[in-house]
Amino acid sequence: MPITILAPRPSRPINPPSDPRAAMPDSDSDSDSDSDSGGGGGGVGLDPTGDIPMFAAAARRSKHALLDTTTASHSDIVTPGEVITDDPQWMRGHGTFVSAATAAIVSSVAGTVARTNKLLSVRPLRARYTPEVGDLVVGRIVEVQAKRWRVDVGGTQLAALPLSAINLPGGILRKRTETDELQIRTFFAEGDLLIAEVQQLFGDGGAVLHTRSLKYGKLRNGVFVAVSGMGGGGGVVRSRRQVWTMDAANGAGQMDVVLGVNGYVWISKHVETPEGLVAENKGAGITNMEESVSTMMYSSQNDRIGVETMREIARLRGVVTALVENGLRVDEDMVVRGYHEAVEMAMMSAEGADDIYLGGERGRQLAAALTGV
Amino acid sequence: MPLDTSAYNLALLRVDGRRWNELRRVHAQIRTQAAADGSSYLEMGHTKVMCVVTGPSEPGPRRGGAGAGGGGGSGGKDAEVAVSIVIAGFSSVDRKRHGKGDKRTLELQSTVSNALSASLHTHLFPHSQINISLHVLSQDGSLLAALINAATLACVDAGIPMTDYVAACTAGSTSTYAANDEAADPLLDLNHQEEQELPGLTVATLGNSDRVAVLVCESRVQVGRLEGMLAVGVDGCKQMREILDRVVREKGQRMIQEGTVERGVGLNDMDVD
Amino acid sequence: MTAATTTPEAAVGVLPRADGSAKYSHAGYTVTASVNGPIEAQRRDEHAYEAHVDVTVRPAAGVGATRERHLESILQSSLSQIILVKNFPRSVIQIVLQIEDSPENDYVNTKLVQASLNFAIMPALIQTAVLALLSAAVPMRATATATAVATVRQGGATKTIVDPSPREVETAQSVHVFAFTSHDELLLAESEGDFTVKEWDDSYETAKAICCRPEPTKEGIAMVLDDETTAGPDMRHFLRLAMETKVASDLYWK
Amino acid sequence: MPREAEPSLSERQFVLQALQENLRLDGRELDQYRPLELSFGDQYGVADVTFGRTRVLAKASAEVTVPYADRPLDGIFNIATELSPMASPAFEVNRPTETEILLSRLLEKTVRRSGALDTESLCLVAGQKCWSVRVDVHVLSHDGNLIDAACLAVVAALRHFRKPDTSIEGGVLTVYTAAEREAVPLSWLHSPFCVTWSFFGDEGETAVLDATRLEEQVRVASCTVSLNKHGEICQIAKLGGVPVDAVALLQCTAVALTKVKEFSELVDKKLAEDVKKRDKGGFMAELSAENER
Amino acid sequence: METERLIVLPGETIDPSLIPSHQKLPLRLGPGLRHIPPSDIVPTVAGQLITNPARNSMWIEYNSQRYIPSTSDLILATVTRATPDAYLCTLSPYTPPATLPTLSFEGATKKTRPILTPGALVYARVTLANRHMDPELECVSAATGKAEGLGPLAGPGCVFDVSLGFARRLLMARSREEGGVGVLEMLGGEEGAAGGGGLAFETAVGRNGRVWVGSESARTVVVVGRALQETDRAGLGIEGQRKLVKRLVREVR
Repeated sequence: MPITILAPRPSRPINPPSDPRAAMPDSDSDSDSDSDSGGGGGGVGLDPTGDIPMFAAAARRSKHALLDTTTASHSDIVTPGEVITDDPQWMRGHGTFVSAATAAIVSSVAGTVARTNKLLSVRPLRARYTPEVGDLVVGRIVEVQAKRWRVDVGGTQLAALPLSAINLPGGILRKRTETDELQIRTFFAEGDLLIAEVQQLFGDGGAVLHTRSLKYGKLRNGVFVAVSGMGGGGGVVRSRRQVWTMDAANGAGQMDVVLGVNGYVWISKHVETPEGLVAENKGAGITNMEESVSTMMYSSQNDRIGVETMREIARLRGVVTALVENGLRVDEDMVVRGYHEAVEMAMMSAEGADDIYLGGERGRQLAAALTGV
Repeated sequence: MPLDTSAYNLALLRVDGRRWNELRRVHAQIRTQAAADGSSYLEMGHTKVMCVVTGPSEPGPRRGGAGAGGGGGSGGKDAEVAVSIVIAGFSSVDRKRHGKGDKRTLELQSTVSNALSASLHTHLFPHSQINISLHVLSQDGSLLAALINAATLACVDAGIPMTDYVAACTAGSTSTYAANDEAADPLLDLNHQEEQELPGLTVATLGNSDRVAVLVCESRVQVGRLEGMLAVGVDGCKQMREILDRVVREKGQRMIQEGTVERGVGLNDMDVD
Repeated sequence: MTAATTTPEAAVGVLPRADGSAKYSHAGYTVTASVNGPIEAQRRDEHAYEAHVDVTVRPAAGVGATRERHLESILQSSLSQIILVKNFPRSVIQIVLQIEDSPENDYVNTKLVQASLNFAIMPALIQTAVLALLSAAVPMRATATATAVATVRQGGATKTIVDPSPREVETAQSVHVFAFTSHDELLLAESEGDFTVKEWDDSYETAKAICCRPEPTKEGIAMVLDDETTAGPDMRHFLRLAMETKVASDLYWK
Repeated sequence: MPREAEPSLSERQFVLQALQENLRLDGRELDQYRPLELSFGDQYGVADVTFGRTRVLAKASAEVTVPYADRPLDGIFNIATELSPMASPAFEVNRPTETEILLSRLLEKTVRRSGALDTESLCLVAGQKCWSVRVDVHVLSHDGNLIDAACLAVVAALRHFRKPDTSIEGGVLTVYTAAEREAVPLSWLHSPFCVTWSFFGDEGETAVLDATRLEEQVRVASCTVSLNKHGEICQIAKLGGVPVDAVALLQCTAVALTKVKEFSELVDKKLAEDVKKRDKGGFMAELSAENER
Repeated sequence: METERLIVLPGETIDPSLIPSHQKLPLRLGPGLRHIPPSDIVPTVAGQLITNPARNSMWIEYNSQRYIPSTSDLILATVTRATPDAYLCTLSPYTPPATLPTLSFEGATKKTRPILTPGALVYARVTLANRHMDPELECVSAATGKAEGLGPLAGPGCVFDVSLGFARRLLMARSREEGGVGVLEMLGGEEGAAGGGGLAFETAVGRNGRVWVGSESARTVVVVGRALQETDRAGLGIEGQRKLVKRLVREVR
């Protein structure tokens, strides 16, 4: 079957438009965002003499693109390969590298520029979690080794939790014994969830965790949600408080919320913590607390959870996912407000309090209600 | 079904009405899969490719190097770039089934993996793996180029640091090798018909430079015509880089407007001492 | 076929990157072998007390199939007997036998693509493997020599043919492959076809005469035997000669 | 599978440092091949190629089979490349490595898809009988640059190969043995050869030919160009790796063409020598004269 | 030397008259021989039988490629991995790793110990070689606590693979007289005097068939390495080596 050649049409480059600036969403910036369009001309030995506008030659990269332009444009996105500056006074931080040829600082990710004194870094629009010392994280045990656990915290490497970095049953100050090593699985086994703090970092970026505080340890009585973490772009952000207890609506008691900096979220029924117990019966002394630690700490058994509590936990979970789906921050303020909003939305719906669905359109409604305020 | 190339000389238009140096319509999106670390969807004409990136992350307890086409893999010092390509049976007219062990697919995997590992900063992620899954939904020429472009976009979306975009496209020449036609014009971005009938090559360059990461020619062609084809191809890659870059920027701007991402700072926003 | 009576030829250490290698040609067969080891065994081949002997037989054309796997398993168990496997627990000694040439049947066009190895190639495989093992200096209990014998019934009489050609193998009633260690122990006896115990005994004696000819120093005995069975080469002498050349060139500096 | 041994840091650094001074460990020039040997076996269609310590054996064979249903007028032509542990203990039987797949694809594109062998000439009875020609590539020793060596071996083996003569009378196909009629060479259209460049340095600025295994382990990119002596490119493969300047790649192609012409001459010369060797006593001349009659 | 070499193959019987029978010293068996109780001594490899009646020892002289660790051998190892208390090293390709404790270096304590990255080269001594266990190494003499030339090999240089027999000859105290290798001497020798190359370099020879050649000049390293490998592969005698050195040295200039 012969192919018919279509009748010639007026020549119009279909894509890209001849002037890339026109296509930019904010054309108020004069040169930075399209500063690297085109570039090196027509390649090797080719002389583009056609009648087609060669947009490649339209713009030449300005070496001082960012520095020369107005400040407004700097809040824009930089993308991989884009020169941020070739001024030697700056130091390169995360998300950048120094070009070998020109010694300029070049972005290696797509994101926004951040600076701390003379350090320039690029916050990626999105990336995996990069641990920092002191971060509160929620993790899942992936592997049990002789003297440590390997924990998935959503980073680029598994984090390590040494046996020596957990509270052992029978008292905080107890020394680790060989029996503990043999019984390592009785503390945490594969699949267990835990809340921990990043204690130190290895040179290659690997993290070491610890749970040596009564605030930390195994998680139970709740539900796990993974959203994107501190790597960038939405999700959980570092804030003043990552863990709080809040009242659930509809008489469901209280709920604990843990927003791991790594983007792993834990929502559970509130249980009196050992600290609380201690506070209540101060007189009973340390022995009592030790006992409670031993019995509670590494149990994998859920307590009885009422249906209404379960429903409210599920609602809160829906709020978190709706926030993420609509590109909103996940922090205490947003979650609490979102939860109240969701409760009200449920009240107005036909099914009343039982309506916990927050996906799709309802999620968008919720997001609109939150951002509208 | 021979392609009637004689008509080209009359109207200087190709079968689909393009000029010699025009790309087909390119449509691309990033962040198409919420659950993935990075994802993209890319159309180059009727070639449609979907990509999902997972990682960099540490492969679970000792499963060994399951990834095909290991890129860096020097004992875990650098992240390994593992690429898997699934070519859907319905993606082309002949409905050929491509098994797992198909050598052409394995070669494509290894090419995409090696092309990206040269730009990705794998040294930042020891002991980890970057998994790139590519799904070919529809084929109409320039498949390798589409795969590379989609993988680049998904890696940008995943926030994996890289030296620059790896952008790819194809270039060809207007007459077959047998016709020793000195006046043969180079062509940019071949569709399936052109790819079948005319000599062509796939080029991928690093960013805006003239540095070629991938150069694949699978047809017989006079050596003299290589230069012209390569020049057009390299130029096409630069256009392609702009298109990819625009996709990323648009997405980023939207995220800033929505408040998901903090705005960046300018270097002279604050006085530097 | 005149090829059957040619003297065997061997070159040792032909592959520069292998631990040991040998190229051997005899009776129209040419085989190259490489030996690597002892090296680390994979989990599935690992044996706690001895080395695993891994044999791969690769036909000149086409891919190996069940026949090759069968030959491999015979070779593996035979060679494990003469290699001091207990010296290298948890390791593997890897032997690859690449067939380069096998005698063509001049009268019938053979189907070449499916390799379907000839049974008569066994002696060449064993001999090459032993030479390659010696060249790799893998510690061994003894060396081994091998030969193939075919019995042909013509009229009433039975004839034994040493190193039969493919044509002879086709027409023979039975084909036997024997391998002996340098201590005159029977290492391997494989037979195909139908044969009587007497025929087997005859073949055995013929093969033994070829493989286990005593040292020429003890002339008296050798002469007596020579009268009867002059057919076939003196395999043991040949093996020694090949290795003497190798050792001499290795130790040229001594 | 035992892992391939990695070169030590000191070797790595030294190879790179020496290359910056245009020095190679074996004293060669950057664009110089190792001593190259090509020999043919006693049988037709066996070629043995050595590049220094790399050695590849290719064996061509043919049989009569049924053509593929979708190509009734074409014969069948296959190149089999299976790397055995003989080449390196890191290769395992039945588990193809990346090296093996890329080698196989390159030979396929260079020799088969470039139409070096006229597959139509292999057809005997359309849709019913055809020759199936097969080349088995055996890597006996692997010290780098398998691709160029294997390609040379395959082309040499196929050009040396003779398939049995046939005749068709009244729809009956007769295949003659060598004793009856002299075997005939394949219908060969052009001889493509691979030339592989290895690149070193941060920007791949140093280009080297015929890399040894150590050099291959250290290189940052490679590019295989397949050409024939008429200056036709059959295939180019730079499958990723560090980006290399486009102009440098063009230069590489130009140099490759001169190497390909050398290969071409070498094969022609060796084939001529082989014919002479076989033609002792004029026996062949006699036979061929008979055939012509 | 001997008029005729006595070449043995595995499993052959050794003429009892050849076995040295010293009155006091116990009989010492070297490589390539095994003792089958009560009194048989049998070769296990093909090679030349050497006896030394003065020391009451005998062994088989042979050449091979695959290194099998043996206690107190000096070897050149590549670090592949670091564990908290040891480095894992390879002695030859595809073999199980040897362990080099991090404290087995001169002056190493828990606080101060050399940091070796994967790929680093060390010159070490085998302290444990046992068929059932992975070999162990040290870079310090247990007796003196000194490195005695062992330790990480830093500085510009390269490793060259040679056959095990050649490495052994290089390590002989009088390698030129006993082992028949004079290339290193010739290359390093005074220029002009008897074909000396006048090159400045250092070497570390490992029994595992690896020789490290270090020099500030890459050219020198290449020449020395090529001289070693060509001598080994072509089996050159002293005269051949002299010619080779002359040729290589001329190429350098």
